[in-house]
Amino acid sequence: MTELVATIKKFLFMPVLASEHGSDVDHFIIYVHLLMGVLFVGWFSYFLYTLFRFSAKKNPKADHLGVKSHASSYLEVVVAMVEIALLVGFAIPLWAKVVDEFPKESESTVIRITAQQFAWNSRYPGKDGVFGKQDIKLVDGSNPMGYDPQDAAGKDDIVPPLNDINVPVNKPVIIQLTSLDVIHSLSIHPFRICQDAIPGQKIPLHFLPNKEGRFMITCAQLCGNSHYFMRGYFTVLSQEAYDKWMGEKSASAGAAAGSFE
Amino acid sequence: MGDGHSKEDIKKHVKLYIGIFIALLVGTVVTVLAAYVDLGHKMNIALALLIASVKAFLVAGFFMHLTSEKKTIYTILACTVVFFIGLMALTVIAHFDVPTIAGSGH
Amino acid sequence: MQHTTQTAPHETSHAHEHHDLGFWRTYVFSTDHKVIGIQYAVTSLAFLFFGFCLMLMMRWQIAYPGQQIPVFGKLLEAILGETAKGGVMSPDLYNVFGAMHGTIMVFLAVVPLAFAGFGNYVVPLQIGAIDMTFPRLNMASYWTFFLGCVIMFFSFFIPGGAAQAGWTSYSPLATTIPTDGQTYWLIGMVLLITSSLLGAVNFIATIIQLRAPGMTWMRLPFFVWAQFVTAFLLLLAFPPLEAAGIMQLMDRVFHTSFFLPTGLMVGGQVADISGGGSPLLWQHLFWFLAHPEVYVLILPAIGIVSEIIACNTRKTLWGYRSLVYSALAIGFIAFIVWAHHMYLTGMGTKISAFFQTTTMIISIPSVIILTCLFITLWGGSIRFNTPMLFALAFLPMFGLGGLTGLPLGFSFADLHLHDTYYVIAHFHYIVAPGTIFALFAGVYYWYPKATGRMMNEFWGKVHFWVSFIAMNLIFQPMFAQGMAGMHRRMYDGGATYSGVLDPETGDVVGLPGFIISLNKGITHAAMLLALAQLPFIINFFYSMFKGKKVDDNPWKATTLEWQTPTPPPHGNFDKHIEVYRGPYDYSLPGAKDDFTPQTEPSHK
Amino acid sequence: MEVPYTSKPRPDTGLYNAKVGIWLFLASEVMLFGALFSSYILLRVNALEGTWPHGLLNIPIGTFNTAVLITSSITVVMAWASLKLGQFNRFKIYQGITILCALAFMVIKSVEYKDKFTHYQVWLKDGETIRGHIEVPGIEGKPWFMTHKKLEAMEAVDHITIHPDPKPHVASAGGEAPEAHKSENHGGAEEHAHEPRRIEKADIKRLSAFVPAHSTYFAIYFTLTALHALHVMGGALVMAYLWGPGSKMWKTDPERFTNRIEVSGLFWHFVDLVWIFLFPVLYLL
Ligand code: HEA
Ligand code: HEA
Ligand code: CUA
Ligand SMILES: [Cu+2]
Repeated sequence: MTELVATIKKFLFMPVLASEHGSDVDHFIIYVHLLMGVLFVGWFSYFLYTLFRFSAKKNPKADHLGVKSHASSYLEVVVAMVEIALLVGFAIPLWAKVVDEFPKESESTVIRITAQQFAWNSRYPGKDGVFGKQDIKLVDGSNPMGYDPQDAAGKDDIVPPLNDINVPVNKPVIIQLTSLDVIHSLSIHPFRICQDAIPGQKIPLHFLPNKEGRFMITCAQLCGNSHYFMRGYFTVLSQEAYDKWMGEKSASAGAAAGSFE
Repeated sequence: MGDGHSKEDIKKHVKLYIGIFIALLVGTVVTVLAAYVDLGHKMNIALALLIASVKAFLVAGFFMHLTSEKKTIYTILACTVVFFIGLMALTVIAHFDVPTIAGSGH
Repeated sequence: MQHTTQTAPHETSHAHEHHDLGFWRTYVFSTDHKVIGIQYAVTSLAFLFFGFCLMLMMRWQIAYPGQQIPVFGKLLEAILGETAKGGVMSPDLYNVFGAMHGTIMVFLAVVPLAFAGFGNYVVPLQIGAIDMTFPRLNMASYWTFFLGCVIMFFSFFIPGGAAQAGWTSYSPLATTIPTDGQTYWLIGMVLLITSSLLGAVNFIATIIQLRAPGMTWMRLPFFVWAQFVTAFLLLLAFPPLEAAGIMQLMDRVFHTSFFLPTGLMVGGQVADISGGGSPLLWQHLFWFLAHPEVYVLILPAIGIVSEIIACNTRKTLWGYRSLVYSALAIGFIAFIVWAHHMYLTGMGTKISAFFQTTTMIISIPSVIILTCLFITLWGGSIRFNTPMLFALAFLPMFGLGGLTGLPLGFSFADLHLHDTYYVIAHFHYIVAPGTIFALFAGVYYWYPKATGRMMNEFWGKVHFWVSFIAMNLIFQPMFAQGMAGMHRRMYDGGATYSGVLDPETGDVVGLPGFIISLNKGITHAAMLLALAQLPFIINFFYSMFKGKKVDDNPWKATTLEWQTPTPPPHGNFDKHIEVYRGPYDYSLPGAKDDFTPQTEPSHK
Repeated sequence: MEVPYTSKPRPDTGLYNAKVGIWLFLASEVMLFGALFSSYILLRVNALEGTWPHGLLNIPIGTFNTAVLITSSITVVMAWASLKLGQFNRFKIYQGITILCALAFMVIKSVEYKDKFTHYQVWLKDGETIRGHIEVPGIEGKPWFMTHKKLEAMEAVDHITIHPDPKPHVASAGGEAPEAHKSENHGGAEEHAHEPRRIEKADIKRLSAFVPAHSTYFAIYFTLTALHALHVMGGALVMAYLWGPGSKMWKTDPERFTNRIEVSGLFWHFVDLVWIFLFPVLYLL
């Protein structure tokens, strides 16, 4: 089965896979497509056959009622059953896992990602593992996210350059996602994640990256005239490489955290 | 079935209409008074909406003759009410049912 | 017909009346449902064509980013100036065209054609009524629609151009764009919605009140049922969007914050607003309309296809009752699935489980409908004329579009597919080779009723085959693009997100080049599709004057619209109409012809 | 050719056309106002603490206006009943009163609107907010539609004077007291609430009249009441037509005329019904 799935994925041009739940997504998509394929091929062959068999040339006199049995009802019931099975057996529990079962924050890489026209800001809590305090009252043009410059917890927060986000491999990632201006959407296909970034709301999402590499962030929601250009990079590093990167960034932390480009 | 619109019926109805008119005025005064009494925020809201619903029932039921309308009209309005409740309820529920990180209080 | 009471004197009297009205009242400010139907149809066909032209220019930009649009580029620059400098589309203009393609296709082309156009012309005829219940309201509905169209069209030429936040007009983007296009869009929408509401009231009242004697509910042609359900969808789903439109208009004009949250930044500055609004509120209200709206796009099409299939297989529709109940079920459930467009806005388990479930439930009646239509073919004597070819093609095309709705309906699969070209392919399979084909079928089918002449069969078949091939060449590759992760609404067709070399490892990051190169093929197929429309357009006008003349019932059909003179006069019927049987009595055993009109008494 | 069932009901449905039409139209109106009510609820539960104002509307006026509408509602059925009884002159009187009530409602509503447009809230940079009437140097009387932006643009002005409001009395407001009275750092403010206060322009963070842009509360208040007022005006126009030139039909087709009065009455009752909910929801809660 797995082999079949792999072949189908190639055939469907699905992008590389770099997260744990991603393989569930792929399997699920492929099972649904198998169902669709069976239905389509079945009905389509029937369809072509009737066109051929019952053309006016071949069958000059129509039968008023046509099919008398109600066998098709069974087919409809079967379709419904398969849909219910997919729904109850897979779709709902898998979704629950994605939105409910968050890993412990202490064992994860926690990042705040804030979208803006047309770039991705990120912020790491630094050594203390705590983000600086935010207050809506402090929001202004020079401090768009309203971080409190006085707060001690915020002093060691790390703010890497725009559009460049790094995480270590095989460690859960928790992202707290929001936006400054309009709705954007954080879509990273190799991880099979996609989440709208909505101003005024902070939405958490999590996944486990299990493959090193450099992946692209796509903005999946129309956000203005440069929407098509809002790309970013999400890099999964080995733990060592990540620690090294983190070290470099921490050195310059205090300066960066308070101010925003 | 007579649809209750003969002259005799109408004369009877007129009395009913006047009764309802008075009930509506009383209802208005009661809502206003109730708003000045502190029953707790939630209770105040519930009471005000309850009175409004009673008034609405009186207007719709009698002034608009909905207590004795035809099936077609009932069907149309029943669908409307269902969809209206669906719109309101689902929107509000969706607002509260959002992913949260368990325990960390976000 | 032996049974009918003759009312010939009456005939002449209203023919007389007809003359008294003069040109303006007869053809322009007419209250006759047939004239209004044709007005709707012609206006919306023009917009269908216009919407397609916008898309052709966009497709050029997607396939050849930054290159001058051939032929039309200079023209575009001459008309629009800066945004089309050098005949190249700017990102702003791309967004304008995208938003307006969606808006025009949905609200100015397909709905007015399928619902108002065909509905107005055919429904009163099929139920044996002399007109709509409220003829003057009907006229008001058309002219409100027309005004809405004018405003939408005009908005292209104001500074900054038309709306550019997608047909979905999500706030805050739609609210904070500084140009006025969105304001025009909102005013236009309010007018279009008002027009639809008037139309919907009229349709429902007509079907409830004006059915001819003997025309019971279960004797209604399925097309009438489809229109009936559609009218309810419009009646009850549109008002929330009207409310939302008014609120967004308030946000734009009076600087309120219905859809704008506290602390919003606009252009790098904190917005000078009170805040406290909710961007998701707009989405709820928008999709509360827009999901039922998609069934508004498909139900009339299914109705048209059913009529044509019954007539051209020369047999009754299989499972008429299931069809009716399925249409009603779709109409009902359509109101509670809307948030499947919002799975990724941050949705918890319970509410997403609810919407996934209703989404799956609503696919069942669609399966039933398609199954019934497929089974109808069995045992038929199929005539492959042009309307039938389009109607037959509708079935697998709708099937393909519908089936690809299933993975989207699961939030978990939507994680990968949301807002990719997979979605674009999903719904275009339903609305383009689906609905548009059904509409073509309807045009070819009822054209002889409206004009007394046939459209040319040969050119009709050319139109069909080339369109059929081109449509599939356009939309099939989009599934692959979507699966590969290519997103919609990309000015450069996704080039920014493709084939970038990682500076360190040299690996390619992003979409494979092959996926991007498909864009070119799609664009060429779209041009082929455009070419394929030429025979249709010429055929349409040429046949009006030179087409083969036909009698009142050229297809030998059973429903009432074929029991009138051709074209039907003001007042529709020249005889008393009484209905004795169901709508599809074709090939009745023992009958003298292979069709038995609804007006034929049942006792032999 | 006449469309059938314009005056006599169709036997199987028991309804005449216009009645089906009006109920369908009202069904869509339910969804229109329903969507706005849903928005109201969502905006309210969404509001950050202390940002949903209470008790800013004039309750006595609102109550009176409610009574006016209720009165018009009874006269409108009485007008219909009079026609049913064949008393055309009584119909004229009742219908006349209804139209007058509609006018009265509109006049009162305009006065209320005008009040709001000249009533202000000022948010200061230190977090305090004050509500009341303002004076701006160089402007005669109460300024209309003043905004922070306009004030900034007036270079000659360096301060404004505000006459703060007394505290509102509605109980339901108790849950979230208006911020002006909450802020502790101005301890003395309560006792001196009525005394005019000078406010430096530089201290102002935001300033808005009670206009839609003031807050989501006023936004929805104005949207709902203005939409409702449009309905009142539309209804009044139709009823005035039926009272005046349209009433000629009584002579030619009394049954159809009575139907028209019933239908316009149904619309009018719906307008009343909407107000029955608007009043507590906007004024009292
Ligand atoms: C007429 C239009 C129409 C119709 C009928 C449908 C029908 C369906 N749609 Fe679609 N949809 C759209 C128009 C339509 N949609 C549009 C316009 C969008 C995008 C909007 C935007 O974002 O801009 C969209 C987007 C959309 C999404 C959101 C995707 C996203 O943004 O991520 C979803 C998710 O659930 C969805 C699901 C469905 C489902 C489950 C159906 C079901 O009702 C389908 C049921 C049908 C079947 C199941 C077919 C059964 C057929 C057979 C069994 C026979 C097969 C035989 C042969 C093939 C020969 N649609
Ligand atoms: C009913 C709806 C409808 C219809 C019919 C179509 C039809 C088509 N659409 Fe459209 N499309 C949308 C609704 C529709 N679309 C929507 C809602 C969007 C999303 C917008 C957004 O992102 O906000 C979209 C987006 C969209 C995109 C994605 C753009 C992007 O994301 O950047 C693309 C890309 O190729 C596309 C292509 C096409 C094509 C090639 C057709 C073709 O099938 C067109 C075929 C048209 C014809 C064949 C015209 C025939 C008419 C005549 C011949 C007239 C004759 C006249 C007389 C006789 C008088 N569409
Ligand atoms: Cu950000 Cu699109
Ligand atoms: Cu949908």
